[in-house]
Parts: sequence; C-alpha cells; structure tokens
Amino acid sequence: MDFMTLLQLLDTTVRLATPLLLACLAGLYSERAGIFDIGLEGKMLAAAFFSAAFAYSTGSVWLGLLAGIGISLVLSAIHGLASITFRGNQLISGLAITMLAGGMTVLIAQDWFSQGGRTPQLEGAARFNPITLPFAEALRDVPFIGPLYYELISGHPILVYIALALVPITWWVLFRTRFGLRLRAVGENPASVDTAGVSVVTLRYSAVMICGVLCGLAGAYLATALQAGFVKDMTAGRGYIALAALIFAKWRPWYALWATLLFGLFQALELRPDLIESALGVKVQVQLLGALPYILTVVILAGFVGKAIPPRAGGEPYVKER
Amino acid sequence: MTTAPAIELKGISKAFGPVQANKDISISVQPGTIHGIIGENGAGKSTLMSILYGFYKADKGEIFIKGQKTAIPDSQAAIAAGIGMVFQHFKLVENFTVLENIILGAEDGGLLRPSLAKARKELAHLAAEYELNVDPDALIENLSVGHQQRVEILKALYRQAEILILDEPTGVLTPAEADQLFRILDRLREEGKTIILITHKLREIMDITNTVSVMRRGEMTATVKTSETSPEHLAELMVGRKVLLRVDKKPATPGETVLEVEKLRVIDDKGVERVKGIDLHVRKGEILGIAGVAGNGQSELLEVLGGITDATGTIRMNGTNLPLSGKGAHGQSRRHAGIAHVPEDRQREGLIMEYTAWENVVFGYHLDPEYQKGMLMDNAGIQATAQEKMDRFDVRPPHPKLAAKNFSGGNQQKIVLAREIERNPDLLLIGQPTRGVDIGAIEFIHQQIVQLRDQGKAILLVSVELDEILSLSDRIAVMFDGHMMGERDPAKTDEKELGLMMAGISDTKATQEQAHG
Amino acid sequence: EPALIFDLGGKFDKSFNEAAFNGAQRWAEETGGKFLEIELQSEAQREQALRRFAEAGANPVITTGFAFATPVETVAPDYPDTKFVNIDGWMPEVPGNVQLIGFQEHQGSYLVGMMAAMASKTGTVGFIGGMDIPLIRHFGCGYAQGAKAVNPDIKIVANMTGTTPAAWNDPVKGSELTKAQISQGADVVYAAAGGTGVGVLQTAADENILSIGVDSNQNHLHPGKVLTSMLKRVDVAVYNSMKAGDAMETGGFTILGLAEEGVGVAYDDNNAPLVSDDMRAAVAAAREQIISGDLEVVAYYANDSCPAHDF
Amino acid sequence: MGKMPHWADIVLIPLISLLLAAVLSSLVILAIGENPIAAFKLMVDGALMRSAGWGYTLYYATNFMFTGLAVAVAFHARMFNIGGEGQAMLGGLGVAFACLYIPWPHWSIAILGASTAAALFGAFWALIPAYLQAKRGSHIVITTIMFNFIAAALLNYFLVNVLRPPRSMDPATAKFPEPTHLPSFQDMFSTAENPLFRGAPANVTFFIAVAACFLVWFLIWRTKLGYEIRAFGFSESGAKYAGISPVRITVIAMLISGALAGLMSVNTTMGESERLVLNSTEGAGFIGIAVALMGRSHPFGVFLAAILFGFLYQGGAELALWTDIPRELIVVIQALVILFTGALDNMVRMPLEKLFLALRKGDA
Ligand SMILES: Nc1ncnc2c1ncn2[C@@H]1O[C@H](COP(=O)(O)OP(=O)(O)OP(=O)(O)O)[C@@H](O)[C@H]1O
Ligand SMILES: Nc1ncnc2c1ncn2[C@@H]1O[C@H](COP(=O)(O)OP(=O)(O)OP(=O)(O)O)[C@@H](O)[C@H]1O
Ligand SMILES: [Mg+2]
Ligand SMILES: [Mg+2]
Repeated sequence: MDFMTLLQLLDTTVRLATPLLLACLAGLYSERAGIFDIGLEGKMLAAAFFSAAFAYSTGSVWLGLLAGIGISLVLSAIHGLASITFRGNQLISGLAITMLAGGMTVLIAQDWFSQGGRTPQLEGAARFNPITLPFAEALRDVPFIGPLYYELISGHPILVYIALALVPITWWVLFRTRFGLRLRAVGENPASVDTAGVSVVTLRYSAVMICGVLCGLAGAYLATALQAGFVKDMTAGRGYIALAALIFAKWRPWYALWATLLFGLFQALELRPDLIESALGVKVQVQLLGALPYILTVVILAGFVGKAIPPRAGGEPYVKER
Repeated sequence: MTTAPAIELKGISKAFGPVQANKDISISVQPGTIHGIIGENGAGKSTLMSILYGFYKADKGEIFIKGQKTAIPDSQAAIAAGIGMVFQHFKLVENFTVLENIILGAEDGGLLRPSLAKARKELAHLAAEYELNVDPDALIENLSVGHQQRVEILKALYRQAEILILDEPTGVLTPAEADQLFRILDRLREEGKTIILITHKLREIMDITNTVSVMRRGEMTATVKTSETSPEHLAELMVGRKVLLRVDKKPATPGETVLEVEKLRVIDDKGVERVKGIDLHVRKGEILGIAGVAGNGQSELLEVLGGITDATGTIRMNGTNLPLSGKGAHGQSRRHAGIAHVPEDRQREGLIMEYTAWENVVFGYHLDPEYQKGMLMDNAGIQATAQEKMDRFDVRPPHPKLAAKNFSGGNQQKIVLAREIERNPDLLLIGQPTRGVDIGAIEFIHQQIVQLRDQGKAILLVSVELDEILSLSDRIAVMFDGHMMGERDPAKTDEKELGLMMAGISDTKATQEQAHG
Repeated sequence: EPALIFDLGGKFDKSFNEAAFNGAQRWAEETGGKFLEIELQSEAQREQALRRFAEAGANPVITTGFAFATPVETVAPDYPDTKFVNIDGWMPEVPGNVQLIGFQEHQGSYLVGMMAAMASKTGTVGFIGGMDIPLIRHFGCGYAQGAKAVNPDIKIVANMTGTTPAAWNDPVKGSELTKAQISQGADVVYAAAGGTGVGVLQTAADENILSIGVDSNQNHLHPGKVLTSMLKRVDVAVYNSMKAGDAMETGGFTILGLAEEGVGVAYDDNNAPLVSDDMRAAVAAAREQIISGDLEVVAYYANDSCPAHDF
Repeated sequence: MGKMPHWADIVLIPLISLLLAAVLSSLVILAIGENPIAAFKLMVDGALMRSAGWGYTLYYATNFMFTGLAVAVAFHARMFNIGGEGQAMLGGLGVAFACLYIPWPHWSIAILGASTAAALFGAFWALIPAYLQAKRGSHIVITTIMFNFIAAALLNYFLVNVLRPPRSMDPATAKFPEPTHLPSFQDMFSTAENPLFRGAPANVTFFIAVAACFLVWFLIWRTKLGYEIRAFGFSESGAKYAGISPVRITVIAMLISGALAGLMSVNTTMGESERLVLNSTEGAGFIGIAVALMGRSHPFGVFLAAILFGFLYQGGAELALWTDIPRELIVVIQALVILFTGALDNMVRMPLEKLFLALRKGDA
C-alpha cells in the first residue's frame, strides 16, 4: 500500500468516524450521568432529516443544523421525561424513540416533499462544504507533510473539526469543571449529589440535553456534510456502533476518539476489498467483508476490553421513595 | 437561662404509600447537647432525620431551627440552615477521591482547581483540630468503612454544620474507632455544636448522650434525660416488653473436630491477597468467634467456606477435603458437606429480595429432592414448610407469600436463620448475625445460635460487634490483615485486649500492653 | 381497474419502482383511470396483497420485482379470472393467467459500459451495485463486457453496497464507495443500486467525475455530470400492461431487450455535451449488432459467472 | 401491602397507556391529512372482522410470541437479548437445511425435525454472545446487535452462494418439498360450504407458539431451572451464594432464548413462504422486545401483546392497501405503543396510585 492510498484510507476513516465520534460523545455525557441511551440512532436520524429538510427549505445549512439540533433535543426531552421524571426503563425509551424517529421521518418527509421519504438534493449553501485549512495549497508539494496535511487534515467540513475539538473539550468539562464533577457523581451515586444539595433531576436533564445537541450535530453531519440530503434509515446502525465504541472507550473522551477512529477504519477497509485482497493475497467473500466491522467489534470486546465497568448508577432511575 | 432549642420539630408526619413512617412527631433538641434517638427497625428514625435534612419532604409539620421557622424543601436548604448528616448508608461516590467527595456540591465557582486547593487546606486544618485524618487523594473505594465515615463527617464540617445528625454511625466501626468517634463528638459538643445520634446500642446512648428519645412504629413514645434512665428501661420503651440484654448460656462441651482449615489463601479479582494463609478448626458443640475490623479477610474466609470464592489451601470437613476451586467449589457442594451459611449481607446474598418468603426458605436448597415433585418444584409443599419455619422462628408478619423486601431487617434475618438452622447442619457459618437488627430481634437470634450449639453443632461466627463475639463465643480468634492474630478464651480476655489485636498490635505485644495497662 | 404492487424497496427509489409508478401514472393521466397500489412492508403481505386486490376485482394485478414470482405462482391459480403480471421474475412454468416481463439488462449495461470506457481518461471505470444478488451481477457483467469491448486493458472496479436489503438505501455508503473507487483511479462510475445510487451520483458530481444512472433517466439529477443512464423501461411495461387491460396476452414470457426498446441508453440535453459523436456512433453500431444477433452479450445467470469480470 | 389493587396494575395501566398511544397516533394521522376514525375502522375490519384477517393477525402474532418469549426468558435472567433477529435468521437456515436435505415422510414429523433444527441453530447463535458475556464480560446488548449484522451476512452468503437454485434471481432457496408443507388454518378449518381463513398464512405453528407460552410459564415458575434463572436475574450475588453458577445460567437462559427466537422461523419459513427468503424475519426480533416488555415478561402477557402487535401489523397492511397512508405510520404507532406502555408507564401509574391511596383512605 503506498502512501497516498494510506492517506486516502485514513481520510475515509476520519469522514466515517465523525458521526460515530459525535454520537459516542453524546452517549458519553448521557451515560456518565447515569442515563443509558440506546436512542442515539433515532436522534441522529431525526436530526438528519430535519437538518436536511430545513437546509433545503431555507437554503441555509446553518438553519438546517439548528433544526436538526432542535428535533434531537425534543427527542432527548422525551427520553428525559421517560427515564428521569417518570423513572421508566431507559432501554425501552431509547428503543421506542429510535422506532418513532424511523417512522416519523419518512412520514413527514413524504407529507412534505412527496419523494418517498427523502428530501430533495441539497446544493451550495444548503450543505456543509469542505473547508481548506490555511496553507494547505501552499504546503501541498512539500514531501510527506504536504500530502498529509492537504489530503488528510485539511479539506473536511467544519463539523469534522468541531467533532475533533469536542474531544478535549469534553475531557476538560468532565474532569476540570464543577459541572463535570457533579455530572460524573450523579452517574455513580445520585444520592451523593442529592444529599450534597444539588438537584439530580436538573443535572441529568442537562446531560441528556447535551446528548441531544451532539446527536443533532451527528445527524446533521450525515445529511448535510457527508451526504447531500436525507434518505430513510440513513443512520444505518451508526448509533449502535457508537454505543459499542463507548463501551470500548470505557466511557472516556480520548478513548472514545480512538475507538471511533478504529471503527471508522473498519468501515473504510470494508470499502476497499482490493486493499484487503492485496494484503491477504486471497479474495475475501463480500459477505465476510461486510460483516468484518461487526466481527472485529465482537473480537475486540471479547479479547481486549474485558469487563468495562459502566457508571454505577447507569440505567437505574433515581428513586428516593419506593 | 433559656435558649431557643437548636431544633424543634412539630407535628411531622410522613407516609410512603401505605406505610406511615412518621406520625405526628414533635421533638426539641437543645443546643450544645447530644440527643440520642433509639427505636426498633423500621420505627421511622431515619425517615425523621431525612426529613430534617431535606432528603424527604414531610407530608405535614413544621421545622424550627434556633427558634426560626424554617422551610427545608431540599438538602440545599438544610445545609444552608447549618445541618449536616451522616447517613446510615454513606452517600459517597466510590471512585472519587476524598477531596472530590468533600467539595461535591460545595464548590467555589465553575472550575475545580481552586476549590480543590481550598478544600485541601481546610481539610488539613480540620484534621488537626478533630483528629480526623484521611488521605485527601485516596479513592473512597480503597478506604475502610471507618475512614469513609470520617469523610462523611468532614463533609458536614466543611460545610460548617452547626447541627450534626449521625444515623447508626457505629454499626460498622471497631471499638477503637467508635471510641475515637465519640471523642470527636464530645469535642464538637464542647464547641457548642448540636448532635443527633441514632443508634441501636444502648451502651452508647448511656455513655454519651444528654437526652434520649424513643420511637416506636412511627411515633415518638418518650423523651427522657439520659441520667434519669437505664438500658433496661430504654429497651422496654423500645420494644414494649421486658428484654434480656445478656446472653444466657451454659459452658460449652466441645466434641470432635468438624472443620479444619489449613494454610488458606485468597486472592481477589484485583489480585490482592485478602487471606494470607490461616489455620483454624471448629469442634462440635462450640462457637468459634472471629473478631476483626471489617475488611481484614473475615468476609473472604466465610465466602471460601461457603463456596462462593475460590482459594488455595486445605479445608477438611468431617475428615474429607473439600474442593477450593474449579468444579465442585460452590455453595451446593458445601451444603451437601453439611455446611450451612448465614451470609453477612442478607439483602445481597442471603435473600432474593424480590422472591417471596417461601421461595427464600428453600434458597440454596432448592435442588433437594424433598422440594421436588417429578420434574417440577413442589411449590405447595414448600409453602407449607415455609409457614412452619416462619412460625417457629416468629417471623413477623408470618406470611410466606409476602416478598422478602417487605420484611424488616430483623425479620429478614430470621428467615435466613430459619432456613439455615432448620437444615440441621454439622457446621453453621454465620456472619454479622445482628447487623442493623434491633434489640428484640437480637435477643431471639442469639438464643437460636446458642441452642444450636447446645445441640452439638459446630458454629463459626464472624462479627464486628465485640459485644456479640464476647458474649456468644466459646473461643475467640482475631483476624487482622488476612492473618490470624491469635486466639483467646472469652472468659480471660476483654474488649481492650481484643481491640488491640484487631488493630494489628501483635499477640504478644497485646498481652504485654495488657499487662502494663 | 388495475393494481400495482411495489416491492419492498418502496415506490420512490428514483429508479426501478419509481419507473413502474411513472408508467402507471402516465396511463392514469392518459385514460383518466384509477389504479390501486401498495408498498409492501412484509414478506407475508406479498400473497396477501395479491389476493386482496384480486378479490377486490383488480385486473390486471401488476407486481414489480423478482421476489414476486413465487407468490404470484402460488396465488394465480386461485383467481383464474384475474391476470397477473410480474416484472423481473422467473418461474419454471408460467400459469395461464400470468405474464412475466423480463429485461435484457445486460444489453443496456453493455452499451453504457462502452460509453464509460470511451469517456474514461484513466482507463479505470467503476461499478457500484446495491445488494449483492445475481440480478445486480447481471448488470455489472454486461457493463464489464461493454467496457472491455472498447478497451481490453481497462480496469474495472466493482463493489456491492451490502448483503441486506438495506443496501438499496445506503447513499452514505454509496458515496464512500465512490470515493474509494475514485482513489483507485475510476473516473466513470455506474450505479445499479436503487436509492444508494443517489449517493454515488452525488459524490461523482462533487468530485468531478462522471456517473451513469440506472433504470429511470437520471441524467437530470446532476446535469452535465451524469454521462448517461441505462434505461430499463419498466414504465413502458407497466403502461402497456395497464393499457391492454383484460385483453392482455398471458401465459408466457415477454422479453424486452434492445430490439424492443425495453432497455437503452438515455440521451438528452443534460448529457449532450458529454456524449461525443464517436460514442453515439459506436453505441449505435453495437446496438444494431446485438439486435441482429451478430454480437452476443453473455448473461451472468446463464451460468452464474461473468466472462469479463470476477465478482 | 401494595399501593394499588393487582388488577389495576395489570389491566388498567396498560389499557390507559394504550389509549394514550391511540390518541397520539390519531393526531399523527390527522396531521398527515387522513381520518383517524376511518383508518381505525379499516384496521379493525381488515384484521379482526374477517377470518382471513384473523389468519394474518395470528400469523404475525405467532412470530411475536416466539420472539417475545425469547426476550422474556432472557429478561428473567437479567439479560437484554437484542439478537432475536439474528437468531431467527439462523433458525431459518436450520429449517431450510432440515426441509431441503432430509426426505420427510409427513409434515407432522417434518415439523418436529425442522423445529429442532431451528431451535438448535437459534440457540447456537445465542451461545457465543452468552459465553462472551459470562466469561469475558462482553456486554450482551452490543454483542447480540453485532451478531444480528453477522447473521444477515451469513444468511446472505448461504442464500446467494449455496442454497439458491440455479437460474433463480431471488436470493432464496427452492420451494420445500410437498411433505414439509404445514397445514394452514385454511386447510384445518375450512369446509366447502364455509370457507375460512382463505389464503391466510396462519398455520399449525401457532399452536406450537401457544404451547411454548405454556412451557415457558412452567419453566420459569415451576421448575428448578426457572427458579435459578429468576434468582440469578434478581441478584447475581445471591445466586453465587446459593451455589448457582452465573456462567451456567447465563448460557442456559440465552440458549433457551435463542432457541425460542429460532423457532419463529418455523412459522415464516416452513409455514408461510415454504422456502427460505432473505428477510423472512422482518424485524420481528425487535418487536419481540416490545412484546416482552408490554407483557411484563409473563408468557400470558406476551401472548396478549403478541396478538396486539399482530393486529397492528395486519391492520397496517390493510391501511396500506386501501389508503394513501404510508406504511411507516404503523412503525410510528408501534413506537408510541412501546413508549407509552413500556417507558412512560409511570406517567399513568403515579397518579393512579395516588388515586387508589386516596380512595382507600376515604374508605378507612
Ligand atoms: N424510601 C422509602 N420508601 C418507602 N418506604 C420507606 C422508605 N424509607 C423508609 N420507608 C419505610 O418507612 C418506615 C420507617 O423507616 P425508617 O428507615 O425511617 O426506619 P428506622 O427507624 O430508621 O429503621 P432502622 O433502625 O432499621 O434504620 C419503614 O417501614 C420503611 O420501610
Ligand atoms: N415496597 C414496600 N412496600 C411496603 N412496605 C415496605 C416495602 N418495602 C419495605 N417495606 C416495609 O419496610 C420495613 C422494612 O424496612 P427497612 O427496609 O427500613 O428495613 P430495616 O429494618 O431498616 O432493615 P435494615 O436496617 O437492614 O435496612 C417493613 O416493615 C416493611 O413492611
Ligand atoms: Mg433501615
Ligand atoms: Mg434507619
């Protein structure tokens, strides 16, 4: 494999890892606060649709992004209502929200655009276009560094850089701020937070809402940056992969970055059977290739992660009075 | 001189669904005193204090702090009113450091760094003032229970509490630790702070409190000056009948050896050696009491004997070696070997809380042919057995179809005892038989254990309550840091000597100090 | 009144099902008639829809997609007065009231393969299929033969999007596959992937290479960027069946190839600047040869393998 | 003592929750410009007012019973088996192998053989995640999701490369031979003068599903194994104390769960299509989760919930047949039902408990 091919492979990796990273960080906030969320998939999907639909209608991708975040927040609020206020089962709530998003997006899309549950194609300012970082053109011909910078680091839509920046920001928020301390505490032992005079409900809702914003970004990225429009079920299981990555990352921001990049790499490799064939020297069944990311996920979970200990109060509603 | 009471509660009522936990309770606590509260399990003590601390909201009633009517809708308000509380079950974040736990909720500003620095200084100050030493950077999960409790007290002091509530603080402490706690409480009282102390131990009430209130079934039945009452009187007020506070037992007549343990070693999940090669034996018709501060390997010892944890070494039961790991090292095979096990934690291990009492009465023995009917379980038969056993052990209410979680702690313990004792084992392992159990039930449980001994059974008792060890055991062994520190005859030792051994002061040294002291 | 049953892909897939819908729509507009329609959501509904429409008196009942072959075969004998049509299907014996309509996709694909090879500057062309099933390999195989006919040394990069029906609807993956093919040198990409193709065409346009649409005329999606589309006139088949109504001939196969204008290459204003006269000429010549039988394009499922590419 | 009478807990609350879901669904239907009452009537007419409608409702319900029981059994051992879909796919492979390669003399024997194969294959697919969970602590929710994807690829491989008859386009097996065809309700209950269940896919497998409900009930509440499964589900530490091996229970519970999910394919593959098609599972594995939750993991509850979802499926098909309402409406309705009965159930319960408490106080 030559250098350029490698760069292209990594470039694809970054593109495909971005939605996973955003969703993974979303899950991280929520689960660190003790609210499990298997509805990441649904929130991304709804955000993908609304961002595309509004971007198309208004012609501005930024308004689209806002709409995507908005709907994701609405779904987060439902999840919060079910799992915080009404102490329901968080897994069921997540599942229901995912189904709801799957059905509603198509229903609304059909009602709105009559294109079979799809939005029209987005063009120009209705999409996040790649941005060229400073000096990328100038440095392009410098050996090694040039291509690396030009091909791999530069030339992504803004959301990619936002996602990457969110990793240190998340780390800082969680481990260096009062909010982070309380958030982590409420996921470990909500009673400790409650008896310290801090509202468990407010904290958990804020975490769930942050999760909503990040899922909104992830969905908008799918429909307006990676793609130019929405089609039904376009998240294609990414929410679940992000959850796997979250476990793999043991609920830590920097690990989340590496985990999602790894999953991104698996997905990128799946697109390059030629590379795998030339590396292995044998032809690989397409089905095997397609299943590869999932098989590797299982192998990694079984072999390398071992017991990942989730936040101790995770998944349990906080009940003071029986 | 009449000062306004530090705390005055008027007409507090609180119901949890159909359970009326507090009924029209009024109480007044003078500043600069230690006020004791006693009462049976489920009497409503914790509930009342939780209301004062704003953890629960009262259905009715008023709270006055220093004469001022104060609304306490949440813990924030309680903290602002100068109230601090150390809960029965600590409210600490296990994988946070001491410092992080201390500042949680009392941070200055949005960033942690300045708060942590400030707390570190303040902590050093408090530690010096009250002898409350803890490593500020230690993780809570690595601290002993006693130290965790210090963290809880520090939390309250850090928030400048004037009124400190402690809910059953000594249940988990060694005598030395308890003594130290009381010294601290004394010091706080001298400084004019007000303390409310909930405990089941009448001795503590008599030792340290100024006033004591008694609760029964959600009501406040009496408040008396400590100097004007006696333990017997208090016990009677609590339970509503006369209680025997001493265990009545004949001298033991030990027979042949039932259990022999040699070079037993246990290494836990994290690779830490918890039991470091111990030897012991138990004979028929005797109670071997194992004393020790929680976390020194006694729990692991019980778990190994009960087949829950793997180990290396030798365990011989009636002359036969038992497997210590791999296939065959599990609770079932131990039961077949004649070992019954009352575990330390009835709610996590001894019972399935969601199961009914009758299901729990066969728990662990559910595979016995006697409980089977063909391929199925003989549910009707089991229910009848359960009814019988519950009657014999005076489990209240005597309803086999009630879920275990709906029984009070003492009655839950009786269900476990009924199950294990009624199986007529050769050896009974019993851990913390009366933890969190009230006086009435303690009396009953102790009687049962002694009766079993008198039937010629071997009993291995593990307890952190020295009182209990001293009054029940025929021989006492002390464990420290995974080692056996030595053995004592209960008649020829006392709390002080045992306390020193429990603190790891070596056997000979303990005797020397004893001699000097 | 006729009835139209769409396969699981859904009727607005911008290609196959949508073409069927357009045919029905055209019939409705021209005749002022009405037709029943349903998009399936479950396998068991195949028979159900057939029966319910037949019982409601619909005639003919038209089904799109090979997956309907078996259900139609089962149901048809129960409703001898109803005529059934299945597009793309195959059955060993065709009941008397059933007509099967098949297309010679490999022939059309051969022609677009030629165009791709002629338009390619890099000597590498791409093929992106939807779900990996024989039908799609059949498309790809014709395409490869056409490309090789123009340039025997041409490199063909072929990928399938997936192995589940979701592969028809994964434009993100279509898009990434396109990028991967571009990095392998492809500068013309043929998408036979239903909704996934939308992503392929989009990325091709974004990255300034040429793409080829499928089934419907997709040239208008990115004017000047889509080289052509391989037309599969499902719309004509549906239109004709509806128009014939009860008079429709049944009990056999209708094979629509180049000769019948059932498959073809789309020329319009959108791609006019991309199609050179040479191309037109070569395509026209090949078309004649295929129709006359002088040139045989091998069908993939003749023996489940392709002479021009190893799938 | 409870806060509410038992009947209120198991009847009133689900009923009110369903009603709320129905109201919200009506609003959705209104919003897309259709008439909810007419739509509901169409659903009821199509699903319940004709024998053929019942034939479909019960056919879907059979699937959901199997997958619902599968999820319920795992739930009792406190495991969340999201892999029903994959396990059912493998079950389908088992049925296909059994029906295609073994010459069965009669359907009654064939169904036994095929059921065994389906159960074994489904159980096998649950075994690996179970083992990994028990031994390596790999989160079963994630591994079973992954195994759904892997199963889809595996099934695809077999259908495209191994089982597809030559010349066929369809990634499906050949029709199974005649002796393996199961009697449908039509075969069983129709007479010449009174045709019933015409063309509907419900078949004898329905009775197997009902029997499975009974068996699971017996297993969970009447056998030693069930006792141990529930004990383990409530408290792992308790189970260890009692000498119940967590590894053993995890594996056995998941094997049973996988086998039940696998059995679903007898209904779809042997009973309905009489060949194995690619997407014969159609998300029933996921619906099973909702069914188990709504049924409170109790077999009888699962039975009722399965019929409710069967009705929704069949009613939805009728909607799609006769109106312009997109099929996704049914997904939305299902989601709302799951949301209200599963996740927001306390929203109904809390006020009701207060009400009953007040009533009781009033009596006293
Ligand atoms: N959160 C709760 N929800 C429901 N009921 C509760 C709750 N907390 C306590 N109760 C009930 O209220 C009653 C009083 O309980 P409380 O904990 O106050 O008793 P206590 O006197 O502290 O007992 P103990 O000595 O065992 O600690 C008990 O019947 C208990 O079951
Ligand atoms: N869900 C419930 N509904 C009604 N009453 C309950 C419920 N759970 C517990 N109780 C009541 O709670 C009491 C037991 O309370 P609790 O849990 O405080 O035990 P405890 O005696 O404090 O034991 P421990 O000190 O070990 O915690 C019993 O009187 C029981 O009737
Ligand atoms: Mg208590
Ligand atoms: Mg208490």
